[in-house]
Amino acid sequence: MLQFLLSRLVKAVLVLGVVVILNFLLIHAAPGDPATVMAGEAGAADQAFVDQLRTQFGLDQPLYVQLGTYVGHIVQGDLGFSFRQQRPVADLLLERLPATVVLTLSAFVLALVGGVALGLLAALNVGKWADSAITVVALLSYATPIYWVGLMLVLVFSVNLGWLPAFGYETIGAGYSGVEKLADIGSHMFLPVVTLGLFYMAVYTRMMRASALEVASMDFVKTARAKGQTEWNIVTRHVLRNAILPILTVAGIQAGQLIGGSILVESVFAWPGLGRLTFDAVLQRDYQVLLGVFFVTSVLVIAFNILTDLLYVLIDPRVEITT
Amino acid sequence: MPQTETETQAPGVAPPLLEIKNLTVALPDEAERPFAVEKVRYTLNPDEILCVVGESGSGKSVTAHAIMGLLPKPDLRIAAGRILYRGQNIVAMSEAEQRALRGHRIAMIFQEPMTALNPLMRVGDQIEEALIIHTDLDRKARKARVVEMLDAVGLPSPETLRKSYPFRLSGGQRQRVMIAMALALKPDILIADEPTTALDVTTQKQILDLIKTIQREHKMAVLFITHDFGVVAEIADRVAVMRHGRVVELGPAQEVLTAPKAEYTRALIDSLPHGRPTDATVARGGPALLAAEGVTKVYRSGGTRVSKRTELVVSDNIYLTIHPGETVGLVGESGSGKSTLARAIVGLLKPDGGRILFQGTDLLSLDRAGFRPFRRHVQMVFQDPYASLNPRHKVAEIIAQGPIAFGTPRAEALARARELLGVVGLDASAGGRYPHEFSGGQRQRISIARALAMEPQLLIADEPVSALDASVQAQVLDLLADIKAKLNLAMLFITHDLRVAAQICDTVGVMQHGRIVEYGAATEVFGHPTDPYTRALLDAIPGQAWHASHPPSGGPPS
Amino acid sequence: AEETPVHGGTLTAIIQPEPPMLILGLNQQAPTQTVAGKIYESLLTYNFDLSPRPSLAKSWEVSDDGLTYTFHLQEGVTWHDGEPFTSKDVLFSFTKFLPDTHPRARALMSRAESITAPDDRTVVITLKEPFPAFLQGFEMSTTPIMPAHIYEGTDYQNNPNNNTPIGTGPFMFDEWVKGSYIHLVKNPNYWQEGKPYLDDIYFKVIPDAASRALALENGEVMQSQYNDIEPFDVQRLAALPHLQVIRKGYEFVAPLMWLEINHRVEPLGDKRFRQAILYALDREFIRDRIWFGLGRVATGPINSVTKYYDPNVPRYDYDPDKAIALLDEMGLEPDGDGVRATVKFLPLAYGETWQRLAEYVKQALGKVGVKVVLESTDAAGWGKRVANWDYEITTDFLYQYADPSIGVSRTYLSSNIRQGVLFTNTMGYKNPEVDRLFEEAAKEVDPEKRQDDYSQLQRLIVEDVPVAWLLEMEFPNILNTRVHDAITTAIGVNETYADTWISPE
Amino acid sequence: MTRDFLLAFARNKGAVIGLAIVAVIILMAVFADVLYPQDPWDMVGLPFAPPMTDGMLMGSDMLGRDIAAGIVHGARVSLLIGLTSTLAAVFIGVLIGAIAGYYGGWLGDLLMRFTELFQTIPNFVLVVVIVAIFTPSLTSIVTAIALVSWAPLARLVRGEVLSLRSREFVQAAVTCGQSNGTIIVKQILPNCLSPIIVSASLMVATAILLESSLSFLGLGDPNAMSWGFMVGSARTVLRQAWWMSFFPGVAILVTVLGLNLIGEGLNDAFNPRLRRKRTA
Ligand SMILES: Nc1ncnc2c1ncn2[C@@H]1O[C@H](COP(=O)(O)OP(=O)(O)OP(=O)(O)O)[C@@H](O)[C@H]1O
Ligand SMILES: Nc1ncnc2c1ncn2[C@@H]1O[C@H](COP(=O)(O)OP(=O)(O)OP(=O)(O)O)[C@@H](O)[C@H]1O
Ligand SMILES: [Mg+2]
Ligand SMILES: [Mg+2]
Repeated sequence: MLQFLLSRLVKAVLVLGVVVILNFLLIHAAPGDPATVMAGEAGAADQAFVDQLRTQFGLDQPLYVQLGTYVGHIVQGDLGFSFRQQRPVADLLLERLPATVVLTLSAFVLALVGGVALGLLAALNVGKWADSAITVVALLSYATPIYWVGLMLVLVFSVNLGWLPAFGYETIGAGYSGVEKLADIGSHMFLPVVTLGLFYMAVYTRMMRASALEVASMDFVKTARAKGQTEWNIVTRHVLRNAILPILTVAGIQAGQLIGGSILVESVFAWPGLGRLTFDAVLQRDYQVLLGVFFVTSVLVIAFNILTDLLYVLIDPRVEITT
Repeated sequence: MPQTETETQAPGVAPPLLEIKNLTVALPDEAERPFAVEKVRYTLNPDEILCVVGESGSGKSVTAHAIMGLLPKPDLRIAAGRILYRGQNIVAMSEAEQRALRGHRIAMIFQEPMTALNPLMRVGDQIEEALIIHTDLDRKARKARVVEMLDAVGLPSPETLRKSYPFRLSGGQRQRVMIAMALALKPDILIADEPTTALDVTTQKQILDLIKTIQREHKMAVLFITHDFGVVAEIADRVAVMRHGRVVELGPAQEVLTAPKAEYTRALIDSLPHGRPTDATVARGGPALLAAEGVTKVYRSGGTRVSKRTELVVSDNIYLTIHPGETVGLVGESGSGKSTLARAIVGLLKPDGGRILFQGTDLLSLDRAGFRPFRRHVQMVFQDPYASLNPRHKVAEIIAQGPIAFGTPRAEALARARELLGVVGLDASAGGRYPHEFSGGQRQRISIARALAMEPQLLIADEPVSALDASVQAQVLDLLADIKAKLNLAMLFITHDLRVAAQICDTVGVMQHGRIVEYGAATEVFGHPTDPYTRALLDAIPGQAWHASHPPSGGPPS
Repeated sequence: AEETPVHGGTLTAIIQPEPPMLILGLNQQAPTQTVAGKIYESLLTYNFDLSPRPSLAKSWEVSDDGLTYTFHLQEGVTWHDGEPFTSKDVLFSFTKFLPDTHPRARALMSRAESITAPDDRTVVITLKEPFPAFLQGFEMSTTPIMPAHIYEGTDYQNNPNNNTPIGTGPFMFDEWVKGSYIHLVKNPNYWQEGKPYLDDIYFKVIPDAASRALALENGEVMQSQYNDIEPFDVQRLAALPHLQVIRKGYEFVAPLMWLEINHRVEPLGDKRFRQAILYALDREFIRDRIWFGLGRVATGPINSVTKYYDPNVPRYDYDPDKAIALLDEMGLEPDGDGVRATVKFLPLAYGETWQRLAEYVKQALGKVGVKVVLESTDAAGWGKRVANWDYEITTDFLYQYADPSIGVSRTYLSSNIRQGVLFTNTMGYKNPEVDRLFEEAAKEVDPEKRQDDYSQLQRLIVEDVPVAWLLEMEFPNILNTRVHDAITTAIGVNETYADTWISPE
Repeated sequence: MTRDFLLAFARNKGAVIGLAIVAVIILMAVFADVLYPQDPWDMVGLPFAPPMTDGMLMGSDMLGRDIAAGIVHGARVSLLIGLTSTLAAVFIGVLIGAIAGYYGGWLGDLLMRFTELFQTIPNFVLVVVIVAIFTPSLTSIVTAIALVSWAPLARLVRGEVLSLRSREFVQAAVTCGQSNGTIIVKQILPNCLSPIIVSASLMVATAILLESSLSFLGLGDPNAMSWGFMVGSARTVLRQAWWMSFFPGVAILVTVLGLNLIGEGLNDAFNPRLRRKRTA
């Protein structure tokens, strides 16, 4: 177990190393120079001012020195400075991180639980109308752009029906506390979580259906049946656990997509998380923030990966030896 | 409602435990035949072993599944007939009633020990599951019973084994767990669907002995499905022979085996390898065509920088010589390193040590380009006739590819390929078709033709018949013997079937754990084995007594 | 609002984006100005017509030769920490702090021969040569007065007191919850007796445009400014009974938007081509459809609210036929696809509205046979490319800072063609007559003569079309109707709000 | 085989529907200039016109551009980007996967670590970063999408090649003296064609979704009218004009759905085990 975690961490560091270098290369491949932008925004730009900025941010050093400094900074948790927002990127990201984690984690759980349940249901009723209905819905959700689902949900549930708030994280200045506050946040979370979760739920549903069908045709299920086990117990004790393994593997890999998807969902719902920050940064082409987001999402993905791997270890006794 | 049938029984005869009456199971519409089994009838009495034999797809398993009520739901359904357990029609029972029988009164073990156990559950829990379903024993009693059963099937330290996951057990151990599970509730009927096919001969023997012992002890009725007549001869009281979904012959084992009435049964028995050593003894004198000297191969695995690596010695200092025109057989159970040696000789893998001399040249010292000229002289026929032919290429092309790679003009090579098809007994027009359009035996002929296209001096045949039906197997063996005689080929013949080896080889090497433990003339090795392992292997051949007394002709039914 | 002001009440306003800091001398981004404008003060502020009015300077005199400016400071002014405010602070700000930190102030103060303080209440500035626009340089964003007792002799950027701004204004810094709000409270010792009226002000950070609109709608905030509210939402909000839209208050900056055209690229160097562009664009469409009615069609280089504006210039009303005639005259014949010329367009990367504008320009010019290829870039790339003249056509908008010699001439003077520097004459426009007139007007002390010069200039420049002026931009201040006297000067929401009051509900 | 394959494909109702959908989209893209000869960027009507006004089937957008024209012309962009980026990704993926699978060893290990890296890095974020930094254009978008899409295919191909490499017909080719290059190209790759085709068809769908997401965020090629751009530019006026985001969204949905259906149909048709099952 320890060794497993260790190897995961080594891998994580490797990935992050590449991300950091990629980041650095991208900044330098970018057209334009941060100093020019900042000067521009200050309303005037004489050369002295630009030069002063360049020195201040070390942009006049040779490239390898800059890479060294960059890596050094990242190691210390310094992800650079947003010239546009005039704040350290790390501060900006930290501020937004919790909202994103809450959103993606809820969506992840929803997608996983919903997908597994629906997929199983479809597999158990293979060929019947429930199966067809689930398959069609999953196919549709899978093919729909995530942001568009968000917009349409807003149109229906917020604009037309007025049931749920369309934007934001909580009612600003409503002064709720305790249960009220939770309910308020919950009602704000509902649409974004459903939007983000739906797509992945579709993915997991389809996979779970296939996986459950495959597992259901395996010999040990027949063995269980030959013991006289009831169908319900066969499903819960034998099929489910085995069928869920491939989904977990994919879920771990897909964590990256999920977090990518949160960019879209957050910008649709003005959810004050990393995705929203990314959207603003894209509009303003604030590379420092974009690269910071890239870094932090990579960290998140790795965290999700380790999480699913741990789940995997809990469920599958075989992995100890294979890692 | 269960309907009780009172059948008229001959007075004085104990009623059969299980009676199958005119069972017909329908196949889905597009299948090659309308019924998986048709009007099958046989009975099973207490305290007897009924063996069901027959070729693949003849409906053995479907019948068994029908008894268990485990037919795959939408695809197969019982169209007619009854299955009576102690006079009660299982077919008409409700699902709950069937469940109560299943595992409790009728238990079943399956062919594949690797997949028949839930990989995520401890084996003890899997056995216990049956007890939870059908008894109200408390926890402790159940535990005790599990341990008792594991002990009864001869598993070591049942107390700890109970807590293991299936992946930690060997195939034989898993099959024992399956048997323990099936026997946990002391059923009246045990159905065993090819329980030993996936196991090597020595393990197979242990399992067969175990089943027989337990059957005798508990006076159980056992329905034993197999396609191996040796196994039948070993354990059967009565035999049912099935073909195309029908029972073609049913009778006491002795009768069916020695004096088969049905034409089909006779053909089956005749096509079994006779296992008699060849008479023609080739002089082992003169310079060797191929000599392996001290070949060693070690597989290292788990070798990350951090974790310790495990080493598996699959070839341990092997010496072997093959003379022109000689057939050397390599036998030994699965995993003993036979294929490894073969692959080393044809240059598919590099051993860690030793020399392989072909007409005096050390093949191992050659690089890729240097090896190339020798490729012509050493050719290989692979185990699986389907896997060894590229499904995307036409047969003529497959055969011609080698010569083309060596510079023969394309047209010439293709013409030669057609000729070769004739040599292996296929129509020349076969060259224009794809491999999947041929039967297994025909495919193996194609791969032989491919090897011959290179005009080799040495032919390595790695289990060339193990994927084939008994009757087809016989044809291919005959073809090989024929060609060998015509072309004076030297051959290294690999198999795990000792009877096949005895029939075709001049010289035999017996392998165990990567070493050749016995090596000598076939007659010597099979007639007077000196190594204990060789003896154990020979002992494990099922149905020897029967084979000895009723030698099959060894030829295909013509 | 003829009612009498009432004391008390809390004003809530949107602030977007969140300012990086509140030390006005160190940062002059728009949100910083809005918040810090309540904390810091400058010598003067300006009426809507841009005439100066007292702030920290009670009165002032300009010598007849236009060289000497004497400011008399208010009595009894103290900093928020209780220290008295004196001419020493003004001197420190003008000679040390601002020249070090603030490009615009540095440029202004470099015109001074000497800056002295004869006594605690007087500051005298002598210029090297006459510069009548000098008096427009004393609002709080150009020359905020910083406390000498806190900054003198320190590293200004890293002064430990930078988290707690100390000014002389009517409101004092109380609390800043990053990402959420900034809280200012009433300064009880404010030098104007009885003011301010408000108890405190909350500036709320609401990053999302839709949420901002919602917050105004439901009364959660009472004020928005600049482009806090998307143009298309403004009309909807304006119709609500509890909200009012005030477009005044941006006269000082007077942003003017144009298509910047690189004269170095053929055929853009030809005056007729640029005129054709202007004819081909329906600027009323741009105002109504893209900016949803916010703005005025620009007539020339000077914003109509800036001083010395003259409406009497050649007009370029929407007329594609004229554009086509001009192109024909140039000999640009349409090819098989109807294309006469291809130009690249580099839009400002400031978001959707600007993108829509680019799309419109592309279509409108396409109609007269000028094929526009849109390029895409970010703010940094944009700045770099425009500053280095690596563009063909782009969009831009500049502030005019109340006087043509500050905010207008910089775009058209050939002496201000400076590669690598943004907001200069990046088009490469050269007209000796224009140069001469701008220089003359900058020094002209007589207002009438100055007006003449600028009128002449406007006619000259409009004839040349060095850039294609689109709109005089208007920003809507959306205020709750309970808020009174908020927008009272040309600097609008950046004003101190000493006079602002809220009527009870 | 091909006949069987076609039959199996044709029997799959979903696949046939998918094929029909995609065929319509392709026709739309091909004949865009016939259907809507004018430039989709042209402001042909009043802004904010609801569907079915002024002869505009789906209404107009905030600048008065005909939405239906945008949809028809947008099909070109979507298909172009979907196809080219998939081609590029398939090329990279097959190359890397085949080399890693066939040669194995440290080279294969290295390539697979590299591939895993690309699978771990959050795709969409990387695409956004790359396109933002290299400025949006058809080239940068295609490159970025290809760059993040090849990894799963490389793994798939590697797996296939790995198992095919030890298959006996490949070993037979080795013993017949064929060269590595010939073996990879002639023996191995034809046998992993079906999974490659299946993934490629699904990759086109994913690429179209990715492009639309980029455009939605304002990172599309500013000269190309695309569906994602239409939804993205209309989102701010969602309350006033639902149709501006509705129709282009439906267009994406239908296209991606069609491609997915085809992909699944191919998958089933290529898979002999499923081929039997489905017909049962
Ligand atoms: N689930 C199924 N769907 C369709 N056909 C089936 C199914 N299961 C079995 N069959 C068909 O039923 C027939 C009998 O199969 P069965 O499994 O009983 O053969 P078997 O005698 O056990 O052969 P083997 O020795 O290969 O196990 C075969 O033709 C087979 O193709
Ligand atoms: N590439 C490999 N890596 C690690 N171990 C291997 C590899 N190939 C084979 N082995 C192991 O080497 C041993 C010998 O394998 P080999 O294939 O030579 O056996 P065999 O005698 O041909 O068995 P069978 O009768 O099953 O074909 C086995 O235990 C096998 O698991
Ligand atoms: Mg069977
Ligand atoms: Mg082998």
